[in-house]
Amino acid sequence: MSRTPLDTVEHAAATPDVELPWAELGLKKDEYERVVEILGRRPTGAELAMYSVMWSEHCSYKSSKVHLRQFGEKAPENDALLVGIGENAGVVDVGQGYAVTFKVESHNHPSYVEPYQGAATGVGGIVRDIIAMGARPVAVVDPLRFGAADHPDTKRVLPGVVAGIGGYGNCLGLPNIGGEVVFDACYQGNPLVNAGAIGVMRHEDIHLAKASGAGNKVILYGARTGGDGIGGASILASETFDDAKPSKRPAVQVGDPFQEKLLIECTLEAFAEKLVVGIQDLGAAGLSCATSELASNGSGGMRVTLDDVPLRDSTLSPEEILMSESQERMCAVVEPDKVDRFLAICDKWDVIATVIGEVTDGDRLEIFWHGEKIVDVDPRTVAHDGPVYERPYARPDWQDALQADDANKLPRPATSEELKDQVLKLVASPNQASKKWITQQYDHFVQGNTVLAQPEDSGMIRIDEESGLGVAIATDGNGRYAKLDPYTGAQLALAEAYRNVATTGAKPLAVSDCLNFGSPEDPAVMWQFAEAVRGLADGCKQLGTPVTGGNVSLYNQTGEAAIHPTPVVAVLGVIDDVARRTPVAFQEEGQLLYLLGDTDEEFGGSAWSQVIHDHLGGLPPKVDLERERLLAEILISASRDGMIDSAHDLSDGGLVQAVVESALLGGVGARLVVPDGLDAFTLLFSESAGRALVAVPRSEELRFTDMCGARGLPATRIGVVDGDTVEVQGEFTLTLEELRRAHEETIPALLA
Amino acid sequence: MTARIGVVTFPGSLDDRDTQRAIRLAGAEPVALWHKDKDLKQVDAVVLCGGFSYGDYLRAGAIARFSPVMEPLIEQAKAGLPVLGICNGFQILTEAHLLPGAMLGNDHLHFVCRDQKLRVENAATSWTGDYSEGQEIHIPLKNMDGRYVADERTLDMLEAEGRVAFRYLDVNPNGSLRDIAGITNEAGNVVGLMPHPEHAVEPLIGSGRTDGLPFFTSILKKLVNA
Amino acid sequence: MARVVVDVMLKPEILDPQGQAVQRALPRLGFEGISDVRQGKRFELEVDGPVDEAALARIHDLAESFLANTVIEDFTVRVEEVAEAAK
Amino acid sequence: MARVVVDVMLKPEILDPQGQAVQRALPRLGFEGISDVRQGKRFELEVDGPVDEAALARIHDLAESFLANTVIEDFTVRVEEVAEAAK
Ligand SMILES: Nc1ncnc2c1ncn2[C@@H]1O[C@H](COP(=O)(O)OP(=O)(O)O)[C@@H](O)[C@H]1O
Ligand SMILES: [Mg+2]
Repeated sequence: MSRTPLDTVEHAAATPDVELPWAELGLKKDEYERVVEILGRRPTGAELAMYSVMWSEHCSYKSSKVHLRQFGEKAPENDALLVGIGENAGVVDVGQGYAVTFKVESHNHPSYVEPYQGAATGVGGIVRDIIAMGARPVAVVDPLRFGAADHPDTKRVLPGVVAGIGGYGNCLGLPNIGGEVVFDACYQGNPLVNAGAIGVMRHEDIHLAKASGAGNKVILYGARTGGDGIGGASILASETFDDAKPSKRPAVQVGDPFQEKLLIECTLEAFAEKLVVGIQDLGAAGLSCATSELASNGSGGMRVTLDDVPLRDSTLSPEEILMSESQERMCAVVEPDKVDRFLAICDKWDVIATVIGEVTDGDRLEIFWHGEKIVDVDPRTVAHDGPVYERPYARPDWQDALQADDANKLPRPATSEELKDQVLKLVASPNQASKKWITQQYDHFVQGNTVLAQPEDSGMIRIDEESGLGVAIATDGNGRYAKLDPYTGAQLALAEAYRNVATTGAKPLAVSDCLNFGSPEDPAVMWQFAEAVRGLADGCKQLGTPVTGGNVSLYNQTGEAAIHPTPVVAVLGVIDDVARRTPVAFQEEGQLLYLLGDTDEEFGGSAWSQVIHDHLGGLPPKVDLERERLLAEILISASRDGMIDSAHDLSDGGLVQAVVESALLGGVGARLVVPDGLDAFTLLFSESAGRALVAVPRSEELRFTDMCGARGLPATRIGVVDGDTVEVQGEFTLTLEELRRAHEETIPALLA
Repeated sequence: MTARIGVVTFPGSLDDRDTQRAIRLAGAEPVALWHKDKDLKQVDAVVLCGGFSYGDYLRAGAIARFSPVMEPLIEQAKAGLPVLGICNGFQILTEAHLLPGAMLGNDHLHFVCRDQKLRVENAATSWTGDYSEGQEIHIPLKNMDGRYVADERTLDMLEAEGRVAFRYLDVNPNGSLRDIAGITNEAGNVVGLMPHPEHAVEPLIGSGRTDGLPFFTSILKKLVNA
Repeated sequence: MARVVVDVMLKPEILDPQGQAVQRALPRLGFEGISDVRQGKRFELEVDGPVDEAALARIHDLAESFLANTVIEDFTVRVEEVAEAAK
Repeated sequence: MARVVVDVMLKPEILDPQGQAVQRALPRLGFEGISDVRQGKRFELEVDGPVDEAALARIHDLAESFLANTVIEDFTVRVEEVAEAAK
């Protein structure tokens, strides 16, 4: 191949006038000039490759950073937080010497292009973040959003995404214990594929992404490096440095879950033998990210010989190797006398491992190719000193009109017959229907520690067999609420996930999030983003649950049309003994149904307004976080003291949705009586926050109502678990069979 | 004295730790076996556990079947060593021709995870003594390639010899011929099934039932009383 | 270096749900006149050295013992030819 | 009735974990001298009526839009010939 001379550091210094294709690589002119200023010369092609990927929106958070700071600034005092924002994932103390790490990430766009592989590699990426903290991954969750359920493209995207998440997670041996599936036309063309993972470790096993100790070796292990996801670098290779056309570079990354399973096992074995000083997974921006982050977080510099990187495609240029996003790779820093042992462990697991560099005394990251220096940078400038934008934001001019279009004024059912009809429509609507067709494609049982999984309010995993210590996780988000009011919408997402965790009996501890929005260049979107972050940060402060990490996904829009602002919130909780967990299903006839919390007429953004009127307007339900906290305390105490046998949080779809789900799961019905001061319609469909439905054994009724009374939580007796129908006295009766058909046939009919 | 039961870990095995736990809960001693060792460590019985050995690439179980550990295992299984293959383990046993037939992709082309109802058809194998014939149990099922197939002659033979050990009830979750969920070899020492008894050994966890525990107590009794 | 192709197909008597799923989808896609679809596997092996009788015989053994499960699958082995109607 | 075969292979630049797993297993089985293995899909379509240009063109469309995922896969369409070295 005919190649112009290698663009070495020396060559770059000597040829200041050479123009590099910075614009094609996504850099702005001022960003490029900043690189030149930092280096005191023009960058080499390889340096430009690194800066351009590391300074991209995805890696540098340049549009979101100024807002995300609030998560730190407003972080509540919390002794449980062991590692906060900034690392691969946050780490929380859950007691008995255990620590838990968890995080949610997006893989939205790749999943639209190639649903199976996009979703699969999304799972792969988040799991590597968890391993990189030193933890054994123990579960995954998958909050998903798709276009309209009956749109033909949804039939392409959804089955592929679900098969990809299952295909990867199942093969890794990670139980899938929760998530969401939401349909809305606003996600057509921009499906949201968020994936979360949880890992468990002992406190002393926490590992961080940093390279220290001059002389320590940098080991790249896992898959060979191919040309995956390096569109930009290929431009660099072809137009500037290479006369020959570059070979084709895949736009899509293909995952190999088997390889990742081996990575998990060999990494954990290396941790167990204390062989690892620092570790970093290779995700977006591949080696550029891993080397610059490891080096900048440590004490010294780093020298890397790129020729030693095992390749899948021998035609790759050094720029491409640096930018490649090939999956299933990790980078470890290991003391010289432990390298042999580390390599032996990799060999045991048939994992390719290669020393590609070492930690140096200096503070430079130097990268060599064919014996010549092609990168010589201060790694902090690559990893941490990316541009920061104060993007303009403004409340959109349509917001007032949207909020004025009050959903509480929509026509309500006039007769009992109509009410009954609307109940059936609601529970059969794609968003409220059973997601079993989807979730049964996921392994819930593997690892033998699953206490709760779909369709419970939160997933729950036992982490200690002796004591029964466990953790719970729930993810929630409601783009419709957030569209009506992003500040409140974000808090409602937080409140719902928090409530879901507490409903199962676990104490909420910490938060991760995935913030899915449209283009930050649109001031209206930027306002939604700023409001949502402010809402979430304020909410977390008030609830005492710090944000430990998360992910921002911007540019989810087609042309002018952005998705609904969709902050997805994951709340992690802890439970001392999983034997005390509270399930959703009704357990026993005769138990009393109590509605906890206050029910107001709140229909803005509700499922009812969507299903019956195809309407979105007004204000979302009010948030009262003190009430949420009180409700959570009651739910946790009641579970610990055996006062309730089942519980279900109330959210979209309102009370009727919760009753139907609990009844269908338990195989036993309910008789409801509309309490004084409420009408049947509001009781059944309102989406007031801060509420839950609980089933109380008669023997516990007094104790339970006394507790609620003493602590000031409204508890209204609304009926009894009974029979094989759901009956609302004086209104209608629906058999469980009718309800089951309505609830369970929708999704298979649309997608199978 | 208790029995020592080996659990083989192949690359991609997932349920090795769970299976060891089930063995422990039954009162036996689990022994970890490594696929690269041609050594069964003189265990009294072996479980080939679930998972995706070698990613289930090529065919489920096809690559694992050639692992070094399989050499002594095949030899000793033919000589009477009790071997239980669960899910991927069952697939490996058919690929190794220790059990007849083959496993193919589920007829609906999806992974399926459910709490599955089964009937115990043969309570006389090394692994089913603690069940009674005809007993109905619930065991979690989770797989992509669970469709049992064999030619008619083989199926007739299995039926005639009472070698269909477990049959799916209510729902055939994968298109298995004659609703077969598990089979045994002629001698009754080698048993394979798709559902996962090791995930039904503790109340609260997994399916929340303990219908799978008798697999492990059966073999323990058999070995200790032998 | 030469390429040997091993094609592996399910035996005719074995149900092929993947092939069926494809076939069932055809009318929806506006394709008529295809009476059966079967889906199998194709392996492309890059062989070092000449592909003589002996090499083919060895690959035949490989296919029989490994690439195909002859309980359910048939296979063929052939040296790669230029496709008739390439893309 | 004639048979048309559509071969679908991952594009060369796309990772093929299955093929790799097969290749890595070969030495253990005692097979040397195979430097690369790729695994793809083979579809056998039984076509009613003559397989003329038009029919092939339609099958080409079918392959492009349905049988292959052209984001990651290439395909070829050909009328079935007798294999060179049949089983
Ligand atoms: N994509 C998914 N993956 C895993 N679990 C899911 C998914 N979608 C929904 N679920 C589960 O289904 C159940 C019902 O979901 P949802 O109605 O969103 O719950 P809630 O309204 O309580 O947040 C929950 O247990 C949830 O975790
Ligand atoms: Mg809920």
